[in-house]
Amino acid sequence: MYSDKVMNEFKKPKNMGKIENADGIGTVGNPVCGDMLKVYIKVKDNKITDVKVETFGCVSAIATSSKATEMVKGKTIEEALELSKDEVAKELGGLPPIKMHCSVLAIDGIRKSIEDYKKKNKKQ
Amino acid sequence: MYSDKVMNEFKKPKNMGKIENADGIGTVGNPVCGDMLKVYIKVKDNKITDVKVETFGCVSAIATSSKATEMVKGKTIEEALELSKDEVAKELGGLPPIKMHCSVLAIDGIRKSIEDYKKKNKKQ
Amino acid sequence: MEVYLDNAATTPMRKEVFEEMEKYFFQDYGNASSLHLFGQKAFEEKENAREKIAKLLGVKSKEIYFTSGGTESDNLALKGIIQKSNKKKVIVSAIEHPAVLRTAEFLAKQGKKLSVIPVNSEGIIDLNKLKKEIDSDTALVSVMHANNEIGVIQPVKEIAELCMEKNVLFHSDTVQTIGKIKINLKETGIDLASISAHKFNGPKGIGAIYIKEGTPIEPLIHGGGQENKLRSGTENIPGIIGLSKALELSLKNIEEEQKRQEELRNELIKFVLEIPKTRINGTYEKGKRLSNNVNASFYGIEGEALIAFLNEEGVFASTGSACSSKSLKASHVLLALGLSHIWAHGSLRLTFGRQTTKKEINYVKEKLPGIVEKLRKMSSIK
Amino acid sequence: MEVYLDNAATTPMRKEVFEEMEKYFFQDYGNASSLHLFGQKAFEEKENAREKIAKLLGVKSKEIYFTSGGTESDNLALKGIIQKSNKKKVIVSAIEHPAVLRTAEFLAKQGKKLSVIPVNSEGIIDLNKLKKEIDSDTALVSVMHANNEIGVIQPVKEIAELCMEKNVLFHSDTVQTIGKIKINLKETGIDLASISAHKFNGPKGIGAIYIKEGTPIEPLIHGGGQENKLRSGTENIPGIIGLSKALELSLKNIEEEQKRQEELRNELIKFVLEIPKTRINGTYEKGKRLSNNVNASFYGIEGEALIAFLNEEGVFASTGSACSSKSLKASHVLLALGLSHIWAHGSLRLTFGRQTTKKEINYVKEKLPGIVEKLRKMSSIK
Ligand SMILES: Cc1ncc(COP(=O)(O)O)c(C=O)c1O
Ligand SMILES: Cc1ncc(COP(=O)(O)O)c(C=O)c1O
Repeated sequence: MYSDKVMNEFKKPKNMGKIENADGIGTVGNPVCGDMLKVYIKVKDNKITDVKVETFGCVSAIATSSKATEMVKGKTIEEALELSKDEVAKELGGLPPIKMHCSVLAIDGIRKSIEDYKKKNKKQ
Repeated sequence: MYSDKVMNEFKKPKNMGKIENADGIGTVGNPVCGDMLKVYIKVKDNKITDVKVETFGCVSAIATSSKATEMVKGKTIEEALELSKDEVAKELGGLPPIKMHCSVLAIDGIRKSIEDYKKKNKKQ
Repeated sequence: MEVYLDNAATTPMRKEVFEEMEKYFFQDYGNASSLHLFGQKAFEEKENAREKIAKLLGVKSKEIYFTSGGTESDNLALKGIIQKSNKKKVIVSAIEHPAVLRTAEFLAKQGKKLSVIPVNSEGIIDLNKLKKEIDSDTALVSVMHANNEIGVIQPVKEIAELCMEKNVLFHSDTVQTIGKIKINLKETGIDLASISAHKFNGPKGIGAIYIKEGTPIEPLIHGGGQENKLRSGTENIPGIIGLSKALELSLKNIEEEQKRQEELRNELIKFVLEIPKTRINGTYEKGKRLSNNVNASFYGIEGEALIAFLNEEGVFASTGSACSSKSLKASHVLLALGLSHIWAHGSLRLTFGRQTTKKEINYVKEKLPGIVEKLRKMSSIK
Repeated sequence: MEVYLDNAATTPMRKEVFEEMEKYFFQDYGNASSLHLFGQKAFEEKENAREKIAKLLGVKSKEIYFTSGGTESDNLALKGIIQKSNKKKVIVSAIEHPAVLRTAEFLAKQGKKLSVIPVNSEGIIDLNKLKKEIDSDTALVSVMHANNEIGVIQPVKEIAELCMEKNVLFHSDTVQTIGKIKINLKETGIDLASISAHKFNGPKGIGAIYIKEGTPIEPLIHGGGQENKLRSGTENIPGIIGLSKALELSLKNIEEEQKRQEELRNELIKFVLEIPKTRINGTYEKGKRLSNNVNASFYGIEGEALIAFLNEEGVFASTGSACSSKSLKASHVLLALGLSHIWAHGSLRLTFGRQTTKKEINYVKEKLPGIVEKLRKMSSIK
């Protein structure tokens, strides 16, 4: 079902865990559907210097969490917001159609964490 | 489907053919159903001295034609009329339920030939 | 000598097919729905088989669905289409296999409309009648490709065109042709086609159905949603592998093999016709009959008795005689050709396979006339 | 190490079963409906197999009908009974296999009435609710014998009594129990029972259904009238032979084997429960659960990820998690027990077979905790 790239990413996922003093946090998904992600980012000079993710979810959710966070690390906020689910899926050698919603989830998590960061920044 | 006895009787059927100057002839069955029998008898002193049968029909029809004619040969008219389909079937080691009508046919053919004999005799 | 000439009923499986299937019994035995390695292997092999079959038939992978055999495929086609249609009428030919006829009759009993189209004395469907019968309430036309008793091939392309014109779905029972004739299903224009593996040296208990993409159809068997939700049940992987291998092998040198059988057939037909009061049932005009089918009737003889004597000589054949079946009704196919009951009861079907040799046919020629004579001698019908 | 613990999904075929089947592929390949020697042999072997199966299950030969598998048998039971009944209602349990549930839902869509009976947190059906639901319009109750996900065994005898009292037919999906538990079908009082060979080391693509003599039922698959007119289609003789052999072998030393597996199961359950935030789904009270089934949930873990990591270690298991299926809905069985979605998504099913060893279970014990820990560490749900 899954490509080798997905399986390799899944087997050794990167950026798993949480950041204690995150600048932004994004929670997406719903345990009813079997997927829930929490993305933590550290931002410095408009750049994502660190990103971590906690994932409750399937192979696909874990693999895309890992890959998507890898892809935004070091990027500017604007660049990170431009990352699309297709890009992530492509990097992973494709995802089964039924699992496409998982790659949306990772992207959504990152966006939400950026939103959260922006909101917090405005307040200050 | 058929017992060995049926098959043996079928393979070497007795009394097949016609009697040229038969004392009685009985035709039964219908080509629509795939079975048609013609029984010929010779009668002397109230005894069936010879019997022959022509059979258009299946394995079961041929086997019962052979067996039933064997069973009435040499019998008196009255004895012959008493022969039942179960007796014939029994002698053949049983017949498949679906084929029981074939043994009725042979019996019916013999009875009809006797009727014919009686009718002809009355006239004379 | 043992001569098996009942290949239209079923065929021996090929060794190569068996060898291909073997490991799926013990080694790669996974359930194709399972996520682990064993399941994924099974899934892939199944999809490879589907792709192979699709390619051989000129259609898309996703247009092939596995079933348990020809009968199930026929049932699925008729019931599944009518279920999803808002039209009520089904049209079938008079010489369909019971898998289609009984199903159509069942639908009629359920309140659907059924129309049965006659065939001519050669066994070819009356296209004009068919055309007239297709009305705005017609959901489906089902006409078999080649008949199982007489081997006569129907003009499916013309029927497909007619159905297309009238915007009606067309199912064809291709059980007797797929694996025996080269067919590009796409090109024929058929919407649904039934396949049965054991008819072309594949395993029993596995079949398939081609359903043109986008055809609305309700499953016959509901459940776990296998086969793209159309046919539930744990997939019979060894069977699927066997079906695809058998089809591949059958089509490999198909033209040659067809020609070889056709020669045997023509020779045997010629021989049989030399026996007095004998007829061949169904046309044997070139291209209009399966190359493996001889169906003859011998006047005044009952078919079951004939095949029983042949059986004693080691020749295994079949008959459309009622006495051979549990129904006690003479072959509906032969009656549809216009045969009288006597002729219909006296039929003999000899169907060849890849393993059939000229020597075997010579053996039949040696034995048959004597048996016919013997039975005629006994018969009350001269 | 490769450890196959998905025996509820399917099992490897036994060598002895295969050996018994082999000759029917090439040698005795006849069509059981053919009149000649080849056909008659096939016919006899088929009837011998049927008799053997009937004897093993304590019923009459003519009460056993061959089908293509458990799913077909379930469909036949529900659709066939309702078709012939003048009553409109079908009652099923909430934890039935999709082969029953989807079929029942289809019937509901067709205008029949459907009532779904809940189970308690242990997975046992609510008999009072069932009793209340049976009314004068009820044609059939269908409650499975043992559940495929959690292995919980339903009180079929009591249900049968209830149905008898109320004069309603009772079908039980015995796919997970026949071949695993000694059952005398006559004594249980079940009217219809589904059987699938590949669940007890027999071949795929063959099953059977027990139907009590005299039960009015319409065929699901119409055609040539095989199987005493109830199930048409050329009989899958190798499959039938395989089914009967597999059943015979399975029941040979069944009590011993059950006891052996039960010990492994209890040991594994005990081990799993020592992992924090873990539960066993469904009762494991003695006699109320299949001896080959462990179904555990690990809080905060998604099942597909769990079995994927187990797969990497060579352990082949399954999950009721939605993410493992194409439906994206969590296991209806686990939800019916009252589990929250988080618990339901975190389920792991390990099902043993005859080939399962203590060594294999020890291997699982070695690998499982580490994987659970790893996934929990990653998880957003703590
Ligand atoms: C034309 C035709 N249709 C359908 C079938 C049914 O196929 P199966 O026996 O594989 O179910 C057969 C053979 O029996 C056949 O010859
Ligand atoms: C309880 C139960 N019923 C029915 C089935 C369906 O059986 P099959 O896959 O053989 O059609 C299964 C297995 O998939 C099952 O576990």
